[in-house]
Amino acid sequence: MKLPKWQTYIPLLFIIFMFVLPLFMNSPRYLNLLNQLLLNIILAMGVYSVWSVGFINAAQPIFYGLGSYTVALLMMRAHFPFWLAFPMAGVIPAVVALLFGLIGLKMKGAYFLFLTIALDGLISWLFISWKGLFGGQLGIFPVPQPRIQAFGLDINFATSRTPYYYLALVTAVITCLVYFKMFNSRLGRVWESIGKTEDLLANTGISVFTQKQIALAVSCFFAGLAGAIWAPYITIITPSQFGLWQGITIVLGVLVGGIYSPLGAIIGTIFMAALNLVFTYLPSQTVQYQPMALGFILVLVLLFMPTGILGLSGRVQNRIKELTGRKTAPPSINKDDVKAV
Amino acid sequence: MKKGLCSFLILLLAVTLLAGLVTGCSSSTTASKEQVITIGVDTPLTGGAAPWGLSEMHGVTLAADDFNSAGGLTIGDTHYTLKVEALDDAYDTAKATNNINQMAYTDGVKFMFTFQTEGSLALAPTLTNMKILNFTVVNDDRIIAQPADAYTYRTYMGFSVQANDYLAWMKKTYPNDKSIAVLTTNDTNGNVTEASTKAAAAAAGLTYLAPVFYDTGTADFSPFVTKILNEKPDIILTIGDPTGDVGLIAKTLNGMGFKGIHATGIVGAADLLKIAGQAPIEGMLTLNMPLIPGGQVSSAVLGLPAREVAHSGSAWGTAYCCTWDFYSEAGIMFDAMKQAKSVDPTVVKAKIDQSGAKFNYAAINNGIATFGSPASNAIFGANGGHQVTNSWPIDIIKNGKDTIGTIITPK
Amino acid sequence: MALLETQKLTKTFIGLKAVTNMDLSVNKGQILGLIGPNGAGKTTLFNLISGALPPTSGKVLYKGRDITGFKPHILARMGIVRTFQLATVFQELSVLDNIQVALHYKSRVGFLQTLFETPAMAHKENGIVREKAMKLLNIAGLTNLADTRAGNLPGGYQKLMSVIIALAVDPELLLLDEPMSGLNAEEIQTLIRLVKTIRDERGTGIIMVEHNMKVVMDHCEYIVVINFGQKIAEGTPAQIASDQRVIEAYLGSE
Amino acid sequence: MAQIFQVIVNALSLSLIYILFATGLTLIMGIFDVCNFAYGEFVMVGGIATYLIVAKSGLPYIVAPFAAMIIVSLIGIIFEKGIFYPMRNRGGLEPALATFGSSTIMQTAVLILFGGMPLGVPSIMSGQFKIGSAYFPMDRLPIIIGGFLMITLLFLFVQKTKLGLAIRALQQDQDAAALQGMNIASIRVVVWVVASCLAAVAGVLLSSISYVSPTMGSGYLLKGFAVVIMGGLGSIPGALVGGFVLGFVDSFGQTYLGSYSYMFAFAFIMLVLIVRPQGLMGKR
Repeated sequence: MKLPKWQTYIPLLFIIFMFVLPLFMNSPRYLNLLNQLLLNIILAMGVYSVWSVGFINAAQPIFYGLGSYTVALLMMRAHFPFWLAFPMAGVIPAVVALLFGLIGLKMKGAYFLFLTIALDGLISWLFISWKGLFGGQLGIFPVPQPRIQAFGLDINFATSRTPYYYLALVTAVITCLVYFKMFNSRLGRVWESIGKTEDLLANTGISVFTQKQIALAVSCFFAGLAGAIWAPYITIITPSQFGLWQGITIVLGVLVGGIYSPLGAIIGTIFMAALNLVFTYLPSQTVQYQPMALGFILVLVLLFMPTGILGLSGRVQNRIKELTGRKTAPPSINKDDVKAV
Repeated sequence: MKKGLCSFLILLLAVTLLAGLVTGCSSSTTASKEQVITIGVDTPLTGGAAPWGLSEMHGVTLAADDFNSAGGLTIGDTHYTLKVEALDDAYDTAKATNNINQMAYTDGVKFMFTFQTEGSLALAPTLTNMKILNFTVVNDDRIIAQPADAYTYRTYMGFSVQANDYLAWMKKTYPNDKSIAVLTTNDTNGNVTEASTKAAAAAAGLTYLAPVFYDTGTADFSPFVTKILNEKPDIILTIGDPTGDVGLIAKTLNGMGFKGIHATGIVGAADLLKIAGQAPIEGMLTLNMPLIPGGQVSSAVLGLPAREVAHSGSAWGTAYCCTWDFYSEAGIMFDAMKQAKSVDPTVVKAKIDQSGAKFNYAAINNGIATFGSPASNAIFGANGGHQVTNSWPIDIIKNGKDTIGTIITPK
Repeated sequence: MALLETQKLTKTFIGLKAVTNMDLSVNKGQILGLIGPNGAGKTTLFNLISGALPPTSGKVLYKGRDITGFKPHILARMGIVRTFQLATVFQELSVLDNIQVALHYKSRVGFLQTLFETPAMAHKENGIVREKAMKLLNIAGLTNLADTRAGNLPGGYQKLMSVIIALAVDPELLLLDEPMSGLNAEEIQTLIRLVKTIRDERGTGIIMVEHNMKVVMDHCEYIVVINFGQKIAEGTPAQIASDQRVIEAYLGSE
Repeated sequence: MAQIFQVIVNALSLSLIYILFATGLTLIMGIFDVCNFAYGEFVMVGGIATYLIVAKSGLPYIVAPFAAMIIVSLIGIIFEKGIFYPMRNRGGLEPALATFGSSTIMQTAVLILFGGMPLGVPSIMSGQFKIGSAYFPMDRLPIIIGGFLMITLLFLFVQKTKLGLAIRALQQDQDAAALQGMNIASIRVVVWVVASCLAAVAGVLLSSISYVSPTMGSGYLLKGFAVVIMGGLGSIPGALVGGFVLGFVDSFGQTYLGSYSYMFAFAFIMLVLIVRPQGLMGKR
């Protein structure tokens, strides 16, 4: 599909838009919402990439938590500067993911899902029981906040939410660049084929297992980085923040956006954040019905909009074209081509 | 695919602008003779902790209604009334921080009630900076260990404050029972309870046996009860456990032949009766306020269940466990406003911090609440002023009904 | 030396012997036909050779090297490639992308390279791969359909593509699992031409499981007949055609 | 020594609870290859029915299972016709997520209608008897009898009836079954009704020893999955064996290792899966 040239600049414009956003939406409340949105986008991209190789990782929040604990402990116990602890917070979840993958990725989808649930329990149990290191149920408080003093700059993360926003934005942009580059490459084609035609893929010399390992490890690496931003941001981390169902809302976002493209993951996550924002403006009497509304959205999207918002917008465009007489034909074989063989 | 993105971005921009518009409108209030003060409540209205959150929302709302119908507050020629705005956090850290931020920054709330542990802890410094008075019910004692000028107060007597009196009373009332063991959830709540009981047992001269923790969501308590009975305790404490768990524990203890004392927290005998039946709960100790006429229960809380149903409409038509408790706690804040004759959080805070100040604790006739009592100072030292101590009952269940054993009033 | 040799290859599923003491050998440039009634163990044998199943006992030798129990992707890298009865192509991808995915291993682009290659490098590399893929499509005469979604192609074309996909891996030994099933006469001719071209140009050894007796008799140089997991006959098409045991196995002994 | 005896008695009744929960789950997971995250809510609806009939209306206990079976079966049929059948060609993950959404809807609906406080249901039997130094609570007796009865009935149904044969054929291969001229759509409904009845009875029995609340089923769901996966997807003997293994591991773990000992159980299941990826009684 050829696009007009100006449309290829939309992502760039969007990134610039996000960079200047704090200039006119600088209330801590909105920065807080945007920050959480960016962290969720990082997690959603990970969920999408693991999904693309055929699995649901229900333990995504626990890898996020692992990143949080890593950064907090490295800063508080080993006195690492934040900027050294930050990448480590990605590496450790990735290593745990690789070890877990040795068992889990050899299983079928449902078993993998179950094993990630078990892994989630296992690591939370570690957080809760190893009180000396992880602080048990009370967690770690207060997590020190980073401060940059260089080149005449003094950026104190403790006094403003804006530096966190930019840190999260840069991390999210890097994450998205990595994934978009990945999924637009030939390797991306390979990933999309995993889970559907695995035997055939193996038969062309590709180690499907290695590719799955990479997908899982990379998603957990970025989840860890997101966690590393969350820990000093919220200043208190406890095991209960990284429960199973936090992951479900991420999966829900990916689904609503459209599970057949990484862009859908981003759009769905933004949609969910917008929905939550709308919910806060509704009267408190409706609050009980909100989980129900989410449940209905989930079921209806799965039943009637399997391609999510992204697919819907395509369908709407097709419909408009039909109405205006410019019909777009579904992809089909050209009879003449077939005869020519 | 990219076209989808394009139209989506336009939509997003529209939503952003709309959100800005809405907030812009809501912040424009004009000074007049009639002023409405917004009381913000961040609490779990959905999910597993919803029974408590709904109780809190109803309790605070009904207390505000009573404040208004009692004439509100008139300062100079301005008449102030209260309005409650409740937000749901589903007991999730991210949602709680969002809600508290929204109330503080966008809605300009100056008086707040918070529930969620991590959110309350993380935002306590912000609330102090913004001079927003916050009453919280977080069970985690680190909420008290804030700087002395912190604007966050705990209006819930964590078991840390009650334990000494509770255990001392048991020791006095049941002199033959000498050992105590805790059976509680393995979460923040349970761990805090366990630590408090251990200290109080030493003070009361009871033998403290190894505690048993269970996972939240347990439905078969036999293994845990087997474990705790193996230590042969005279008293088993299940304080802080959810109502359903206490009922099942009572049933299981009875089934395994436990003859000692089963003491628990704010749990109604009526609820226990439905779950466990009469025999297992006979003689249990609770900290509940029996909502039956007579005794020392104030008439203010007796009518709460009916009012709650009327207030919430049919969809909410259930009286939850501890509305009376939240009602009384909210009453402390509103009484402080009345006593300070001000709706300025700094002035109200000064009143609360004033040594020897006593506030009305609505649930009990002539009940009082105070901050920085000798009891809370003994536990929290210099920060004791951020912990409330109020009148509270110890009940004994007789014939399936709560009967007040004693009322403990802070000194 | 034989290209591939199996020695006393045996596979037992809980109590059931699927393949018993199978000795088989195929040479470079030879087309070996593998025939037998349904459930005779042909596909199991294929799975054993291509690494999809580990054998219970016995050995597989490839160019004299013991490759028993190797994983399919390792075998594919060594030059042993198979096609499948079902799920023959990447349904969701275009015809061209199908071949490009198949060329992926040969082009050796890993995750980190994908991340760090510049757009220019990617463009150049993509160009090379694309060219290779088009060349392969040309062999099968599928160039016109390069941009069609593979799942939309008729069955015959998908079968053709699956052979091309296998070809993209540069096989020295090609295992074809019922390649002719579901094809019409014309398509069969095309596919046979393709297979013979591969054999003649590259000297690839080919093992073909096939039910179409005419194809097997006309085009295979050597035929092995199995039944109940055991080899019951082997030889040239002429020898097999007159073998009493084969006729019994197919028609049943009365 | 006395304690070990008590632990074994505890383990027996715990195992039966797990087994009751897992049999219906394994039936659905084995045939449709889909995790039904709303199964816990099926059980919960069974509990709600018991509450309404026994605690609210004061009708005899025997009415409860039958009413519960009818109500839960209706819900099961709605699930089949509304979610699983339309999504039958969409892999396992998407229907699983749809059941997750439905579970949220059902939980919220019950929370709104009945509130979040535990709803008490009287026990079918009460009291206890002493075996040596161990106590056996009588309220567990119906669980054990009911559990064994349900499993026997299910086993007979699947093994001895024509419909059971059809279900087994469906479990082996849906396409082949369709080729044999079976009416797949109606057999699928039968499977749902059977699984729903199992859930309903589990709900009745569970609520009699515990209490009814919106989340009463979801607490057991993970354990149910654990039993199903350990036993082997779709295997009824597997659910039996898996339930006993998990019940004993849990009971001993909780008594001797304390809370979160279910992690010990999970580690055990991981080991089982490494050795036998198809589960204890599953077929490859």
